[in-house]
Amino acid sequence: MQLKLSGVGKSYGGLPVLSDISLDIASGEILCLVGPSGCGKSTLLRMIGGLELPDEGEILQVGAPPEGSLNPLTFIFQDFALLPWRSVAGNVSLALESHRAISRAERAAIIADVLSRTKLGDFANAWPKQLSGGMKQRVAIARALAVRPAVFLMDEPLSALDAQTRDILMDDLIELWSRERFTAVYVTHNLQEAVRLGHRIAILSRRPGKIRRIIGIDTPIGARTHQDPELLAIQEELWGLMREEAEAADKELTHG
Amino acid sequence: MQLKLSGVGKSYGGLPVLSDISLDIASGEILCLVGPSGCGKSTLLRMIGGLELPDEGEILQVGAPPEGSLNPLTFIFQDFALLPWRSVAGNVSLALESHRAISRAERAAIIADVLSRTKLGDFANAWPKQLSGGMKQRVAIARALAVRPAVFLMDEPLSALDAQTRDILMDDLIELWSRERFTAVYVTHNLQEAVRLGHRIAILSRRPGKIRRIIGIDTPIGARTHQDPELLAIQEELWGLMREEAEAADKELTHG
Amino acid sequence: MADDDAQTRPVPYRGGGFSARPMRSVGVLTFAALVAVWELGSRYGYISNLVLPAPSEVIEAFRDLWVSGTLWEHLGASLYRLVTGWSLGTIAGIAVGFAIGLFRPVRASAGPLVAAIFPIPKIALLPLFIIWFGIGEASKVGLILFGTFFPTVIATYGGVDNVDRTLVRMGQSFGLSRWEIARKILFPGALPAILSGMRITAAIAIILIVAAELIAAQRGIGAYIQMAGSLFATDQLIAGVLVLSALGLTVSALIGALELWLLRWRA
Amino acid sequence: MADDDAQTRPVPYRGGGFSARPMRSVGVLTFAALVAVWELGSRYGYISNLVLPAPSEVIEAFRDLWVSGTLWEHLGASLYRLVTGWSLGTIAGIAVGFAIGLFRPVRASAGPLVAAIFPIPKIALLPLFIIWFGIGEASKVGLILFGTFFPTVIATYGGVDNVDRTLVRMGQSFGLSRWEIARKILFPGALPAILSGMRITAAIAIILIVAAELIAAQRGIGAYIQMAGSLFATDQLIAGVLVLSALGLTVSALIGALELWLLRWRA
Amino acid sequence: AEAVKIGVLSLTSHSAAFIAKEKGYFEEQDLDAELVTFQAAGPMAVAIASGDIDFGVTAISGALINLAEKGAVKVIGGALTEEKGVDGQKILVSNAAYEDGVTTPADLKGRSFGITGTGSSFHYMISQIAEKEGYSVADVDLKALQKVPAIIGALKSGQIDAWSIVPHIAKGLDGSGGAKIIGDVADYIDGYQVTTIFTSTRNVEENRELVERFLAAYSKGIAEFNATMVDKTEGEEAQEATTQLIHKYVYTDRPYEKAAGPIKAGAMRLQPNGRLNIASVEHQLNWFKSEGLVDEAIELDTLVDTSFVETQ
Ligand SMILES: Nc1ncnc2c1ncn2[C@@H]1O[C@H](COP(=O)(O)OP(=O)(O)OP(=O)(O)O)[C@@H](O)[C@H]1O
Ligand SMILES: Nc1ncnc2c1ncn2[C@@H]1O[C@H](COP(=O)(O)OP(=O)(O)OP(=O)(O)O)[C@@H](O)[C@H]1O
Ligand SMILES: [Mg+2]
Ligand SMILES: [Mg+2]
Repeated sequence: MQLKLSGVGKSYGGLPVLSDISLDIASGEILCLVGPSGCGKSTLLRMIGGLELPDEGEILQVGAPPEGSLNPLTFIFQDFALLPWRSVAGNVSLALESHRAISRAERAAIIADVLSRTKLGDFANAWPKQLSGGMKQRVAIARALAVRPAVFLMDEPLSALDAQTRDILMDDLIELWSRERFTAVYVTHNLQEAVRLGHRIAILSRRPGKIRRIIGIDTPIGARTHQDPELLAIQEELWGLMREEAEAADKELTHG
Repeated sequence: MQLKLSGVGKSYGGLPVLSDISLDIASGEILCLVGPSGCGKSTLLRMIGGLELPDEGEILQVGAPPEGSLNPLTFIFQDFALLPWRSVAGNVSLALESHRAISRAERAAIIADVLSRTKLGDFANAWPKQLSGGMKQRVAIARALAVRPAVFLMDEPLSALDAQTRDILMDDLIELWSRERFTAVYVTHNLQEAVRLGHRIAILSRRPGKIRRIIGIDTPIGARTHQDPELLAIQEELWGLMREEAEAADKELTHG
Repeated sequence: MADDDAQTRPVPYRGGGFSARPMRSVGVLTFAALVAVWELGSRYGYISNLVLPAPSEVIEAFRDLWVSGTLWEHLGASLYRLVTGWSLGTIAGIAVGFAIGLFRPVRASAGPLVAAIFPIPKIALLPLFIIWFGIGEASKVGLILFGTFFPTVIATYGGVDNVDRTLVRMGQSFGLSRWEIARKILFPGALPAILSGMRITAAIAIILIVAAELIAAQRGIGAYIQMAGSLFATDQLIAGVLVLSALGLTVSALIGALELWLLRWRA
Repeated sequence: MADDDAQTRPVPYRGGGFSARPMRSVGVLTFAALVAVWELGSRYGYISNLVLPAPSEVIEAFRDLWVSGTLWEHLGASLYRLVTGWSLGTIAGIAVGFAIGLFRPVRASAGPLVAAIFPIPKIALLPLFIIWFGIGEASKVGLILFGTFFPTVIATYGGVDNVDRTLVRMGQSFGLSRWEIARKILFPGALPAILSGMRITAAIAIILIVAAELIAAQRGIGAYIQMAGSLFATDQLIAGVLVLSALGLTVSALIGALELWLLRWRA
Repeated sequence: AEAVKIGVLSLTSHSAAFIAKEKGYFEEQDLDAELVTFQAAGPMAVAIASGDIDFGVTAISGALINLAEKGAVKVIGGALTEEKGVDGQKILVSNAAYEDGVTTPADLKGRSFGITGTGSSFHYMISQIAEKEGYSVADVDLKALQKVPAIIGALKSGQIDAWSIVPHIAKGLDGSGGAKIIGDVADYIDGYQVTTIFTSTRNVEENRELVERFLAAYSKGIAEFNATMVDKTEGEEAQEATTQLIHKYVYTDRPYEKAAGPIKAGAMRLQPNGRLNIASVEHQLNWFKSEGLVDEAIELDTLVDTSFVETQ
């Protein structure tokens, strides 16, 4: 299954937030979205996931979702979005309960499987409050894996974590992709993340967000390292493109 | 003014948090402290700043603080610690008001000076709520500059900011140091920050925190770049030293 | 390719809803409709006016109160008690609350005492207040003072306790004295809690004034309501209750305005 | 070097203080000391028992209540009214609160109505309830029902409104139906607010029972207090007030236990 | 002139105070009297104890006795008395109860009865009625409604079955069809000392002379009231004049034409010179003890100082 955006635009109460976004996202591709604060990255992701309707243009899914996919477009949120009143297993279960076709036993099997794949096997009965940020995001990833999505929609999934945990989870994500070859739209502020994880990186301009540039990276994701000079050069280039806008966005007064 | 720690240890309610920390911090040097979550970095910094008393050992200041220093040991906090009910100028003013020797006019002059040095001149009357995170931390830096400290004590000053803002502020800090050559103890989780800003990097082990290694970097701070292979190698080395412990710390259940 | 085209469709929309945005005009309309139905029901005899007077009768009763000037007498009497009792209780409460918040020995001794007396329903103490302070103004003012004092103490020291400790530590790290920290950090930090305590104590004061005036008063909105009740004059009764609600809303609006201004720094 | 040595000193300590940790034992001690002073003051005539009975007299009065069995009669009567009125008011309030929280048309019409009636001091409606429901049980239970209903509605829909909208969006993103979102996300998310609403309505119910029993009740803690007041029996009065406070504390402890269990997932 | 505050209720039975005030009898005794109006008798005793007023005239209540025990107040004289043959307090039932067969005081068993509060005079009266009729007050469902107007409302609307009250109110209710009179309290209580005059213990002990002056002025008011309103020996004009005077305090919310009737009808004899029926007082005290409303140990002299007026 692929996604095809053409001429997508969105305004909130007269304020244009995104305009004329056209993108194709191929199957198995990770597309990173970067851009200054408030440029509409989250809004675009919500529209792709069907949580919001575009005012202009259309967002199409091309081709059938893979067989057995319970929720083709699945989000992973920055703040994890775990239900604090459910255990780790309960949170994963939430995504499965509404599917009548899955029996109790099947559900338990799926839960056990995704928890082990995200190294959470020992924490099935823990409350979210007992987990560190990194563990919480792992639960969210497990929950997403449970519904066998065609596309992951990730909105700054690592930005609430501290630097070291971020590094650890980044490696986990790369490992996961290498195994599962999922499709993903990955929103981030972190250019290092973008160059390590993206097949292509789309840079949005300040509000109203437009696509300024799309950069492709050829190095296979599994082969990328921290010190790869090519990646570092791309990162510098991206930073050069964005720095001025990021500085300006930072200096904006909020609430007038 | 230099700092000399010898055999410092600390426990909270019987739980040892730090043990046998000995360190010398030379004038004009930036010492970075890295280590896994909960290893006692913040506690150590608080003890250095006189906000907490060590249970064992002693923390000495050697030599007189530079003339005109109003507050030799000055903190910059992770969450900025701005008074939300004071304007930007008011927050800077707070640090000066308790010094009777400074007249009203002098105070206004100092405030104007530090705000312009931190590029906040236009925001003197803004409320903290109107500022982005990066701007807030600039205000905290301005406030710290206002009291002409001998040593800056910084506890993850950038970790509450997004990746891009972090980059911008990091550059500002480097610029500031190049001009003022302040002494600093800089706590961080971010190894990239550590290798860009530290003359020396002290790595603490898991709780009870001990010094595992101290790595010196010879490249002058002003001359360091993102792509410097030497720095990247040191960063990898640090990561190698810490990864396992960081992973273990991440997996710890809190509150039992 | 044909197959592909068949499978190409917009991503399904599944968001929206669960919004808390109000629809103000509908509210006003519902209200107006309700009053109209009530009035018509009363006029055409579907609603016995023994049980519920028509809105027009309530308005008439209110007009009587207004025109005869007794409204101001009653309101004046109630307001005097409210303002005196509430102000004294609030001032004393803030003072004691701060003492508890700042000084550990005070907290240790006064804290549990306050915690023990706080949950006593003050209204039950009314007979005691009459015994202590007689049947005049003192017992009524005293009841309100007493009723506002404890919640204010608790709100105040709760507010002081909840001031972000990093701010305190920041103050210490810049060498501020204890007194400066109390004045410049703890007081403004506790202000939101104190103000929202005031909202609650204002409501409590109005409840207590009603209770106090139910028992022994000739003047006052509570006394008026009680009199109307014992004379089965539902129109006057409801008029009195509406006056009280208006009083409550006014006080709450005033505190709201004060909050808006004093706490304009809040996000 | 000598100069350097002279300048070498430990960094000055400037932290500490401003801690909110309680000193429990001191509290108990203060309390005991206070009661002892009060008792001695009464015994030796420094405190007139016209103003305040000695603690021993209060205990004696309580013993009488206990031994004669009237305590249970009074408590039973009050509890019946409290439990009936409070349960009905709470159930109805949660239902209406949820309807307001979930359905915009309901919010638009019922919301403002609730907001308008909420600030009326319910105690002022007592005479009206007596007119409507007579002087029997109905008016007392009705007053409590009415008094608990509105705060519950407001707490419930406030709780629903405050459920983190990302959780709702998460639910939608996994294709959950509206009903599933209401049941699995909004209800548990609103539970803390509903429970803390219950704490408040329990306190309100106890206040209202006192007011309700002022009128035409032979049994009930409120009636007992009122009787003691009209007989000028301060010892019985204080004994009755203490029974009420104990009731309040018990209810609050029960709700606390319920919270602890139902909300054990909370950080 | 010495300032004194006198607690009164807006009832014809308090007319002696109104007359003494209006006719200047207090001034004759060099007293600057202020009348303080109460809604109910109960708080009046409290007000003496708290020093809000100096003298009061009400029924003997539990509060009064308890306050006397605590050394705050003392009864010093009598006012209203019930006598067989003289029009006195009536027993009333609601129309609904009447139709339901409650036509004599004997039928009150198991019925509800309005009182202002526990230990009030109404409580005493129903107890005595019950005792004489051979049942216990525990068989009556007492409804404490705090205030007289509330009881009237409850009786009219049939929320309570019965009540006892001074004759003019009773007759007014009976006459307007609001309730039915079914008996006289005087048939159940011998020489009932309905109301008494009382003051603070401090006045009795430290200011006897003031108390005596007050009683002298009050007695003059009593004498004039009895002469013009009860015995009517002074002629119609005098009765009319006194009625007008009383109307300044009683039924003020009605025009004089409507108030005159009830005021005249409500005139009951007050004890000349504040004479006190000590036997009745003792009987009442014993009843309070037996009901457990006051301490068993209270003696009659704790409650009454008999040195000011004649007793019988
Ligand atoms: N529901 C909404 N109603 C009104 N305005 C909205 C809404 N959601 C977002 N906006 C506005 O749209 C703009 C873009 O928001 P969005 O969250 O998509 O930005 P973003 O690129 O994700 O920013 P960030 O990097 O800070 O997460 C912002 O100005 C925001 O205030
Ligand atoms: N005031 C205190 N009372 C009791 N325990 C404390 C206190 N402050 C810190 N601790 C404990 O001491 C340990 C070290 O805390 P500290 O905050 O210094 O760690 P850290 O290295 O700064 O961690 P992080 O990287 O998460 O900021 C932790 O286990 C913490 O729970
Ligand atoms: Mg975003
Ligand atoms: Mg820390």
